[in-house]
Amino acid sequence: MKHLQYTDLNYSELFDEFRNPNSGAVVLFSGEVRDNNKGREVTHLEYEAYEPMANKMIDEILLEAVSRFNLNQAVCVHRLGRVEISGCAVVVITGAGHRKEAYDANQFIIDKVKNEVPIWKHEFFTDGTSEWGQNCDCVIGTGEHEHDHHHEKAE
Amino acid sequence: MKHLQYTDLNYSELFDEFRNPNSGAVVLFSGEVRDNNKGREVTHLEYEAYEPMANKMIDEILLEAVSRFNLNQAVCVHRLGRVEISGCAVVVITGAGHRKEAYDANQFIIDKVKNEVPIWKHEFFTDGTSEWGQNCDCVIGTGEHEHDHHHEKAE
Amino acid sequence: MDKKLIKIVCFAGLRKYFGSETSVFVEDGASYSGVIDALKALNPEATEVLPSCRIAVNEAFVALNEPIKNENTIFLIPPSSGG
Amino acid sequence: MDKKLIKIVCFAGLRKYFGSETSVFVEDGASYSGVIDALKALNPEATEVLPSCRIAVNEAFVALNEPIKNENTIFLIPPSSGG
Repeated sequence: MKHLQYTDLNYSELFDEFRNPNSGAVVLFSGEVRDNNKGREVTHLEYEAYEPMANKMIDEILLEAVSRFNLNQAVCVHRLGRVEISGCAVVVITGAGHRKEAYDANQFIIDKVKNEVPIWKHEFFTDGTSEWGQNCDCVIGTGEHEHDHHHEKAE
Repeated sequence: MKHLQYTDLNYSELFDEFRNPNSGAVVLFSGEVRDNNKGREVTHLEYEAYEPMANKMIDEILLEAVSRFNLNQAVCVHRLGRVEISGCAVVVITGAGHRKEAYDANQFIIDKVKNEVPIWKHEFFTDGTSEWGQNCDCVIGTGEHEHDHHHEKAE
Repeated sequence: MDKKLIKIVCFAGLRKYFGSETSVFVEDGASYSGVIDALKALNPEATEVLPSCRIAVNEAFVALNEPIKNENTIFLIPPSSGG
Repeated sequence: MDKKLIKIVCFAGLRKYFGSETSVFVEDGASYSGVIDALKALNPEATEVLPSCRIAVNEAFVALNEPIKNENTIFLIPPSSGG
């Protein structure tokens, strides 16, 4: 699928496709796997998605960003499967006439992708345990929190 | 010089040097040459710098950004000499544990480099004329303007 | 009242409670939150995590107070943790 | 009063007024803004652009009201337009 892939992300290829004589500013974000999370040593991650829906949602987020920030181009690709330490989990590239739009749109896209799109991170630790990740520490329990995104509650 | 080069910028090399297992977020900004500026068609640009001073100032800006935004790494390379349409004029890469710092630091660096560092853009137009660029439309004349940066005035 | 069988596809951390998919009976005319209630009854250990889950049907989220339409399969979506 | 000769290195758009470098005499004890005044006298067409220029000495900007120290060469820095 266009926005999801099981193989390594290749920055320079993505960047080269991106050339556009109207874009004065191109911003690339790469979310990479850290060797630790909340004090625990991480060996690697595995990503899972509800693939057709995730792909469709990323498509819609990109379209929204293009029109809202007047972008020339927007790309987002998320890794699935196993990703090693320092490996790239997600790439967002935005191109606009001026840099403010390119930065703002880039952040808008990654925030939405992380908060809304059905993709899940499985973290594996050096002690042999593993855990399904949460981007938002507050979602377990009442569901009340300070973020500007919204989780629909089941009750 | 470390932060100035007369040859094409190679993103993937810069990115590869950048791998750091503590960086969860890497942001790359690329300032690219547009084929038009204020309604005039541009054929190419040429950049000139007061090289030793520009190199030293970029070094200082990067150090300031690293400490202010708690970065793991920061890189900035500016092209000198002739740059074609869609060519890359400047690259800034920032790596941090979390994405907000990486984005904020990246914008901090490019804003300072554009506003403060002695580098000048010579724009060449399709009608055969050329012009020395200004990032700030307001500096000619009274020097009074709305920006948060400051040009010391000569009188 | 008549009941119907709904298949629920589960992802990520939810599989530890329900496997990759499970089925529950809900009453005709029930809303999607009826599915959540049935899942809590099926495995009370999931009571803590279910409130943070969303339900998707035909690759789109649905409001939990909406009545279930004629679909037989729904997707239970735990909080996103991509990126 | 004694005068001294100061060499000024010019960049970018300033070269059209002064070439790559020029020299002016300033009075002993003059501040850097004395150099700017001498340059205006040298080429009045530059009067518009000089107020937006800064002066650098030893690769650092100096305040224009500071007295010129013992340097013989200063760098006249037009507004940045990199990026």
